[in-house]
Amino acid sequence: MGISLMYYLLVSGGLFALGLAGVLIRRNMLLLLLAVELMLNGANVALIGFSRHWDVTDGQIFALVVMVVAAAEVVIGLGLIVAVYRQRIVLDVDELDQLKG
Amino acid sequence: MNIAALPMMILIATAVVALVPSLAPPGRVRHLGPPLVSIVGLVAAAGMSVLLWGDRQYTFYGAFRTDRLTVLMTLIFIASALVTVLMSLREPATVDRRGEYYSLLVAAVVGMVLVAGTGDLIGVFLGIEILSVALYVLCAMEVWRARSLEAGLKYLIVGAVGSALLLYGLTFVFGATGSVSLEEISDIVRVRGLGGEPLLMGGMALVIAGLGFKASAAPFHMWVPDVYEGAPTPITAFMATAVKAAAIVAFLRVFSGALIDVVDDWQMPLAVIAALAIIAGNVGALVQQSFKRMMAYSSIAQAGYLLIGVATGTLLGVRSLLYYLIAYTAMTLGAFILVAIREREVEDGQSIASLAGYGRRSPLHGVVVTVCLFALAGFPPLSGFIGKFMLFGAAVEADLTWLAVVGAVGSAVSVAYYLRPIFVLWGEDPEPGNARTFDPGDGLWVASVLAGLGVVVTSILASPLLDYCREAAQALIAP
Amino acid sequence: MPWLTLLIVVPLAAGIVAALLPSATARLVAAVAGLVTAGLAVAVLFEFNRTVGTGQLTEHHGWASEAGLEWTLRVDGISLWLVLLTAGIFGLALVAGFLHMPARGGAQYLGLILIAEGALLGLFLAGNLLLFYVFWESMLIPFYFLVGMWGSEGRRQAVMRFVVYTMVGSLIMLVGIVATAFIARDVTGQFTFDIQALQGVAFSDTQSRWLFAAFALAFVIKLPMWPFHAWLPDTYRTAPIVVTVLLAAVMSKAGVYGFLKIGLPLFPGGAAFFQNVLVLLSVVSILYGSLVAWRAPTLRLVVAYSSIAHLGFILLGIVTIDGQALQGAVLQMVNHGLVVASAFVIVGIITQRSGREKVADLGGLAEGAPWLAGAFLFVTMASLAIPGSNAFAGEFFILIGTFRHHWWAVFLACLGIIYASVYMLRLFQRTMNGPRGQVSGSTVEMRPGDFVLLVPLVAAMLAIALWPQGVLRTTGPTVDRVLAPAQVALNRPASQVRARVPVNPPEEALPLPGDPEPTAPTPQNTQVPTP
Amino acid sequence: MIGSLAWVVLLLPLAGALVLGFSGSAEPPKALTRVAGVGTIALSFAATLVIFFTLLGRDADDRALTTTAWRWAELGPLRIDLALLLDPLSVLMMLVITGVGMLIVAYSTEYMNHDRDYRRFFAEMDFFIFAMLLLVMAANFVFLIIGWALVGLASYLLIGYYYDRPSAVAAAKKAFVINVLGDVGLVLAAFVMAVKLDTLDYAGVFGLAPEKLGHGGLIPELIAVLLFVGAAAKSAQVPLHTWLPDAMEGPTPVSALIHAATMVTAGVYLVVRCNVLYQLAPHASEMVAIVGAVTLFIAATIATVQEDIKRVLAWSTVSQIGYMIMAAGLGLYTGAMFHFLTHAFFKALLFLVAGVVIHALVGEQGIDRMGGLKKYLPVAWATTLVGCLAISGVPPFAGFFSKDEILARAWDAGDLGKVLSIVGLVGAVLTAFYMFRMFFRVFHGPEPEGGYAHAPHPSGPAMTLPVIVLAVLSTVGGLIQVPTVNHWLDSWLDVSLMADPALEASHATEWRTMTMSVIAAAAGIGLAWFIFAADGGRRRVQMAGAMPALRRFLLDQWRFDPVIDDAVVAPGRDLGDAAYRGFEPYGSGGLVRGGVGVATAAARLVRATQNGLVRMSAFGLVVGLIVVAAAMILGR
Repeated sequence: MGISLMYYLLVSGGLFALGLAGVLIRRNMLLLLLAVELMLNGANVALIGFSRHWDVTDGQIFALVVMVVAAAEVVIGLGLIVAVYRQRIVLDVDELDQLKG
Repeated sequence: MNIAALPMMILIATAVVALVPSLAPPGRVRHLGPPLVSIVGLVAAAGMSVLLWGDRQYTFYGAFRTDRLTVLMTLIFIASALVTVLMSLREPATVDRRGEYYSLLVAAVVGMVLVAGTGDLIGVFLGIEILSVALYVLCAMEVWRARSLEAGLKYLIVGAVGSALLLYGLTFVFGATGSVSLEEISDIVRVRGLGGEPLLMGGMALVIAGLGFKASAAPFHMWVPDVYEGAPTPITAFMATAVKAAAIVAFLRVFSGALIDVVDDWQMPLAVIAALAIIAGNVGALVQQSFKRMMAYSSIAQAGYLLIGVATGTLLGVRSLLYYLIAYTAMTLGAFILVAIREREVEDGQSIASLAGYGRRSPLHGVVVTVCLFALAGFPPLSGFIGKFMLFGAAVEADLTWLAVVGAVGSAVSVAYYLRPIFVLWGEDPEPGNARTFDPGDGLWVASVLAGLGVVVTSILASPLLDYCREAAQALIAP
Repeated sequence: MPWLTLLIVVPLAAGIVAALLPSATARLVAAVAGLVTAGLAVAVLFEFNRTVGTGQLTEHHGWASEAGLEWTLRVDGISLWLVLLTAGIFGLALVAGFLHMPARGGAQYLGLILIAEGALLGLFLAGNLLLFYVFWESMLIPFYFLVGMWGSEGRRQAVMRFVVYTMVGSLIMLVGIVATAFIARDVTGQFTFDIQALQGVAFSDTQSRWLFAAFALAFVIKLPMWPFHAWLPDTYRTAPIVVTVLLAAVMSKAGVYGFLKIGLPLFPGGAAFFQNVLVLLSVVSILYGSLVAWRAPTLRLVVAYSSIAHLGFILLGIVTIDGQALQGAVLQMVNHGLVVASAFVIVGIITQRSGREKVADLGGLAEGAPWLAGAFLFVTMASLAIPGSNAFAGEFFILIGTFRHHWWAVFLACLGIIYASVYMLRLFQRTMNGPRGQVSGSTVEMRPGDFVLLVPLVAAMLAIALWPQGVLRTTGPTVDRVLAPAQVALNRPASQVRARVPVNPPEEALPLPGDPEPTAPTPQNTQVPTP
Repeated sequence: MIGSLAWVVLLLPLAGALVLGFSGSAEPPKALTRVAGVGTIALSFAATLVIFFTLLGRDADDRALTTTAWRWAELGPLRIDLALLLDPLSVLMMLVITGVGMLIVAYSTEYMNHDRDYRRFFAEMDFFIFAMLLLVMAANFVFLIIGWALVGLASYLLIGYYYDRPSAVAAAKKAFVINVLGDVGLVLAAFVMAVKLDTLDYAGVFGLAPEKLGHGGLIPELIAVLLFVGAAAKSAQVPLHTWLPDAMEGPTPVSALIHAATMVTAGVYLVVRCNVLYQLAPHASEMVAIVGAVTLFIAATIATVQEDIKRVLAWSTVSQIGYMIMAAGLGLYTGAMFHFLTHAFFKALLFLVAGVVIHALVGEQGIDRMGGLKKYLPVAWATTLVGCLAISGVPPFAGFFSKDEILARAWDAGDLGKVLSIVGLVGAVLTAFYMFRMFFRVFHGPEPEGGYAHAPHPSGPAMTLPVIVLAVLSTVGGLIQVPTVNHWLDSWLDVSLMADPALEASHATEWRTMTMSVIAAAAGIGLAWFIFAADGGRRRVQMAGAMPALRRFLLDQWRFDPVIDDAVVAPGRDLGDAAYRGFEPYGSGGLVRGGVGVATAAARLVRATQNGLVRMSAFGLVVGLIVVAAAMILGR
C-alpha cells in the first residue's frame, strides 16, 4: 500500500480549488483556460486515487477520457481566443460585455 | 456490438458524411449536400430507434444501454435537430462552412444519445462533453459577428468550469461507491445504505451543480441569456431544447436511475434549484425587450419546471417530466422559429417591437407562435398545461406542495411576458420600417408547421403519449 | 342526442370555421351558430328533469385520462340556467355582430366570440375538476384577443392586468385541484377528478380550509370581489362594448358558479370557516361598488362598478349558506346577466353614437330619444332592483335567507340598495334629463337593430319578474344538495338541511368501532406506485 | 266573479298605460289619448263600484276574499302567490283611488292640454293608478312592496314630468331615493316576518303573529318600527318628509292625485292594514303616534309662511297625514281611514282649485302675485271656501267629523292620547290659520302691483266639473260617520281591523272636543281674517318684519334639508369620492401596482447580476454549489 487516499484527495482538492479560484479572479483568457485545465486535472488525480483505493481500473479509464476531452476543449478554446484576438485584439475576458442584461 | 447502438452509429456516420459534400466545388451539391445528408441520417436514426422500442438491450459491454427511455430521448433529440436543420438552411452562420456546421450539429446529437443511453459515469461525462464541445463551436460559428464569438467564448469558459464541477462530482460518486457502472452504483448504494455518506453527498452536490449548469437552472443560469442571445438562432433553439433535454436525461440517469435510494439526500437541493430557476427565469424575462433574450429567460424557468419532475424522484414525476419535455421542445422551437424569421427579414428582428402586426401579415407563423406561447404559459388545453399540471401533481404527491405553489405563481407571472409578444403580434399595427427585406426561406415554413403540429398533437394525443412516457419512466426506475 | 357535447362543440367548431372565412360568410355562419347554440340550450331545458338534484344528461369520454382529464359533462339545476343565459346572451352578441361588424378582422372577431361561448358553456357543464379548469383558463384566450385586438386606448395594460390577475388566482386553483385529488385519494382510495365522485370526501379541517382558500381566491378574482377588482374597470372600459357585455353578463358568473359547483359541495368545512370573511367581503363589495359607482365619471364605469355591487349580492346569497338565499343567488345570477347586459347595451348605444364617455358631457337626451329613454328607464329600474323587477325577486330572496343568519349584513346591504337608487338615477338623469348637453337626443335614438338586442332582454326580465318560480322550481333540488354539506358543517338545525349529505367513502366501507386495525386502503386506479 | 273583476280593476289602468306608452313615437290624436287615459280608469271605477256593492250586499263575515293568479315563488316553506285581496279596507281604498283618480285624470285632459308629451302624462297617470291599486289590493307583503315601489316610480316619473327643468329632476330624484329608503324599511320588515313566520301572506302573518311573536316583544316591535320606516317615507313623516314639498314640481293634477289624495296616504293604509302587528307592539305604536303628532305640528307651522300656493297645500298635506298617522298609532284605525277619506276629497279639491287658479294665471304659483281673484273666478272662490272650511274642521263639512273623531277618541286613549289630542287641537288652529291665510290672500285683498298681465280666465267644464263634484263630496262626505248618530265606517271596516281596540269616546268627550275644535277653527280663521283680510291686507305688510328669526326658521323648513344633507348625503358622497379618487388608483390598483413593482424590482435585480462578465457566471456556479450543499444538508 503506497500513498493513502487522503493525500490524493488533498492534492486533487488543492488543484481543483486553485483552478476554481483562478477562474474567479483571472481576467486573461489564456489563464482562464489554464485554470480550467487545473480543475480537470485535479479531478484526474482524484480519479486515479479512487481507482487505486477500490483497486479497479475504471477510474484510470475515466482519467484517460478526461484527458482527451480536456485536450479537445483547449483546442476549441484556443481557436476561439485567437478569433477574438484577431477581431478585437483583446485578451481580457471582461471586455466581452456586449451580451448582458 | 449489437444492434442496440445502431442509431448512434448511424449518427456518427452521418456526422462524418456530412463533411464530404464540402469537397465538391461551389454549387448545389456543396450547398444542399450537408443538410440533405443530415436529414437523411437523422431520419434513418430515428427510424432505427423506433424499431428498438422495447426492453433494455446492452452493448459495449454494458457501457451503452438502449431502453425505452433512450429511444424516447433519442427521438426528442433528433426531432429538435431536424427542425434545427430546417431552420438553418439559410442561416448566415452556415455560409461557406455548411459541412462543418451540420456535421457538428449531428455530432452534438451523438453526444446526447450517448448521455441518454449511457451505462456508466464515463458515458455521462463523455456525452456531455461531446455535445458541449460541438456547441462551443456552433455558437461561435459566425466568427465575423462579435456577439456570436463572444457567446461561444463565454460558453466555452463557463461551460468548461461546469464540466469540471460535473467531473469532480462524478469522481466523488465513483470514489464513494467504487464503481462507474450506474447499475452497480445503484446496487451498492442500496446494499451499503450510503444515505448521508459525506463523500457521496459532496459528489451529488457537485453533479447537481454541473448538470444544473448544463440544464441552465438557477443560480447556474447566468451564461444562458448571453449565450442564447449571441448564438445563431437555430443553435439557440437547439440548445434550449435538445441540450436541456440531454442535461435532464443525465439527471434522470444519475439520480432517478442510479441514486434513487438516497433520494432524501438529493431531493431538497434539486427542488431548491428548480424553484430558483422558476423564479429567476420568470422574473428576468419580465423586463426584456428582445424576444430572443426573453425566450432565453423563459427556458431557464422551464428548466425549473422540468427539474420538478426530477426532484420528486417518483415514477409519476419522471413520466410527467418526459411528457413535458416533449411538449416543451415543440413549443420552444416554435417560438425560436419566429425569431429566426424576423431577424432575417428585418434589421431589428430579435426585438419584441419588430413583431408589431406580424400576425396579420403572416397568419401562419403568427398562429403557430401564438399557440406555442400560450402553451408555454400553460394555458389549457394545450400540452404545456397538461405537462405542468402533471408536474404539479407529482410535486404534491411527493410532499413538495410548496414547489407546486412556486411553480403556479411563477406561471402566473410568466403570463405577463408570454402575452406581450402575442399582443404585439396581433394588437398593434405594423411599423412601416418593419417591411421584409430578406427572404427567410422555405425551410422555416416547414419548421414552423412542424412545431405547431407538435404542440397540437401533443395536446390532443396526450393520452397515448403519456402511455409511452410511463413506459420510458418505468424503464428508468424499474430494474 | 349528446346535447351537452353539441352545446360546446357547435360554437367552438363554428368559431374556428368562421375565423377562416371571408367576413360576409363568417357573419352568417356566426349568427346561425349562435342561434343554433341557443336552440340547443333550450332543448336541454326541455330534456331537463327538474325533480332531480344531481347532474344529469351525463356524458363521459376519456381524453387525457392518464392525467385524470376526462370529458365529463353534466347539467344540474344551477348550470342549466347559466347555460341558457350564456347561449342567450352570446346569441344576441352574435346577432349584434351580424348587424354591425367591426371593420377590421370581423370574421376573427366573431370567431373568437364563438370560441369564448364554447369555453364558457364548457365551464358550466364540466363535471370533472380538470375539465373545469381547462375551460376556466381557455376562455381567457378569446377574451384576451377580443379586448387586445378590438379594444380602445389603453387596452394593452388592461388585458395584461386582466389575464395576469386572473392567472394568479387560477394557477393557485390548479394546485388546489391537484392537491384535492391526491388528498382525496388518501381518504377514499380512489384517484379521480370527477366532481361528483369527490363530493363528501372527509377532508380534515385544515385540508378543507386550505383547499377552499385556494379555490376561493380564483373565484373572487374572477367575480371580482373587492379588493380583487383592480382588473375590472380598465377591462370593461377598453373592451369593445359587446365584449364588455359578455364579460359582465356571462364571464363574471364563472366565479360565482365555482363557489356553487366546487367551493360549497366539496369543501364544506372550508366554506364554514371562511363564511364570515366572505360575508364581510360581499358586503364591502356591495357598499364599495355602490359608492364608487356614484362618483365614477364615465357611463361605462358607473355600470362596471355597479356590477361589482350586484355581484356582491350574489356572493352574499351564496356564502350565507341558506336555502332561500341560495335560490335567490341563482336567480340573481340570471337576472344580473340580463340587467347588466342591457345596461351595457344602452351605455354602448349612447357612448358610441354620441362619441362622449363622460356623464357630464351628456344631458337631456330624452327629448330626442323617447324610446331610448324608456328603455334606459326600464333598465335603470331593473338595475336598482326596484320591487317588481326581476332583480328585486333575486335580491329579496337573497336577503331573506341572509337575514336568518347575518342580520347585520342585511342592514349594510340595504344601504347598498339605497345607494343603487342614487347612482343609477344619477346616471339616468344626468344623461337623459336636465338641460341638453353637447349632443342632441335624436342622434342616439334607438334604431331597429337595437330593438333586436333589447327586446329579448327586456322580455326575459319581465318574464322572470312575473314568474320567478319558473326558474326557482328547477333550481330547488340542486340548491338543496349543494348546500347540505356546508349546512351540516355549520351545525345548522336539521330542519334547514333538506338534502342527504353525501359520504365518501360510503359509510359501510369505513371500519366500525371495535373492528380490527384498519388496513390502509389499497389504491385503485392509481397511476403512482411508489418507486 | 268579483275575484276576476278585481283583476279587471287592476289591469285596466295598466292596459291604458301600455297602450298609451307604446302607441308609436308620433303623438296620437288627443281625443284618443283622453279616451284611453280616462276611459280605462272610469271603467275601473265602475268595476270597483260593482265590487263594492256586491260586498255591501253580503254578510259582514263574508266580505273578504283572495284571488290567486299563480304561484309567484316557492322557497322551501315560504310560498308567495301573485294574489289579490278584496276586503272592506282595500275596497274603500280602491274606491278613492279610482274615483278621485278618475276625476283628477278627467280634469287633466284640459289642464294639460297645452303641454307637450300629452300622451306620456296620461300613460304615467294610468300607470300610477295601476300601481296604487296593486298596493292596496295585494294579498301579501311582497306585492304590497311591489306596489309600494311602483307608485314611487310613478311618482318619480310624474314629479320629473318636466324633465328638462333641473329643479324638477332633482325633486324627482329626492322623492325616489327617500322612497327607496322606505322600501328598504318594508323589505326588512318582510325579512323579519319571513324568517320568523315563514309566510308573507296577510292572512298568514296576521293569523300567526299573535301566537308566535307574542305581545310587546322585541320582534313585533322591530317589525312595526321597520314597517313604519316605510310608511313614514311614503307618507312624508318627519324626518322623511322633505321630499313632498319639493314634489310640487310636478304638474298640479299629479300633486292632487299622488301627493295629496292617494299615494302619500299609503303609509296610513299600511299601519291600518297591519293593525294586528301594531297592536302587538305598543311601544312602536306610541312612537308612530308621536311621530304623527310632531309631523302635524311642524308641517302646520311651516305652512303658515309659505308663499307658493302649492307648497302651502303640500305642507298642509304633510300635516293632515300627521293626523292620520297619529290616529293610527293610537289605535284609532277607523278614525285614520275616515280622515284619509275626507282628506282625499278636500285636499284633491284644494289642489284642483289651485290648479284652476294657476291655469287662470298662466302658470303663476306665488300667492303674493295673486289677490282679489274672487271676481274673476267665482266658482273657484266658492269651492276653495268649501275646501278650506272642510280642512279647518268647521261643521258640517267633511273634515270636521273626521278630525273630531280622531281628537275625541284620542282624548280617551290614555295619557299619551290626551297630550296628542291637545297637539292636534293646536294643529287645528294653525290649519285654519294657514288655509284662510291662503284663501284671503288669493281671492280677497288687493290685486298684485301692476295688476294681471292677462285677465284671469275661468276654466272649461272638464276642469270645473271635477272640482264641483269634489266640493260636494267635501261637504257631505263626513256624514257617513257622525258621532252618536251612525257608525257606518266602523262597521264596514270591522272585518279588516282584526285587532281594532274599538276605542269609543264618551259622550262628554265628544261634546267637549267638538266645541274645542270649533273654537280652534274659529280662532284660526279669525286670526287669518284679522291679519290678511280685515283691513285690505295692510296689516300683513306691517307685520311682515315681525319675529324674523322664527320666520327665517320656518322658511328654512326647520332646517331639515341642510342637516340631512350634511349628516347623511355628504358622508356617502365624500366616501364615494375618497374611494374613487383615493382607493381605486392606490388601494386596489395599488395591489396590482405593488405586485408589478415587486416583480419589476426583482427583474431589475436579476438583470443587475447579469452583467455579462464571465466571472459572474463562474461566481454563480460557486454560489449555486453552496446553495445546493446547504439545501442538501438542511433538507435531510
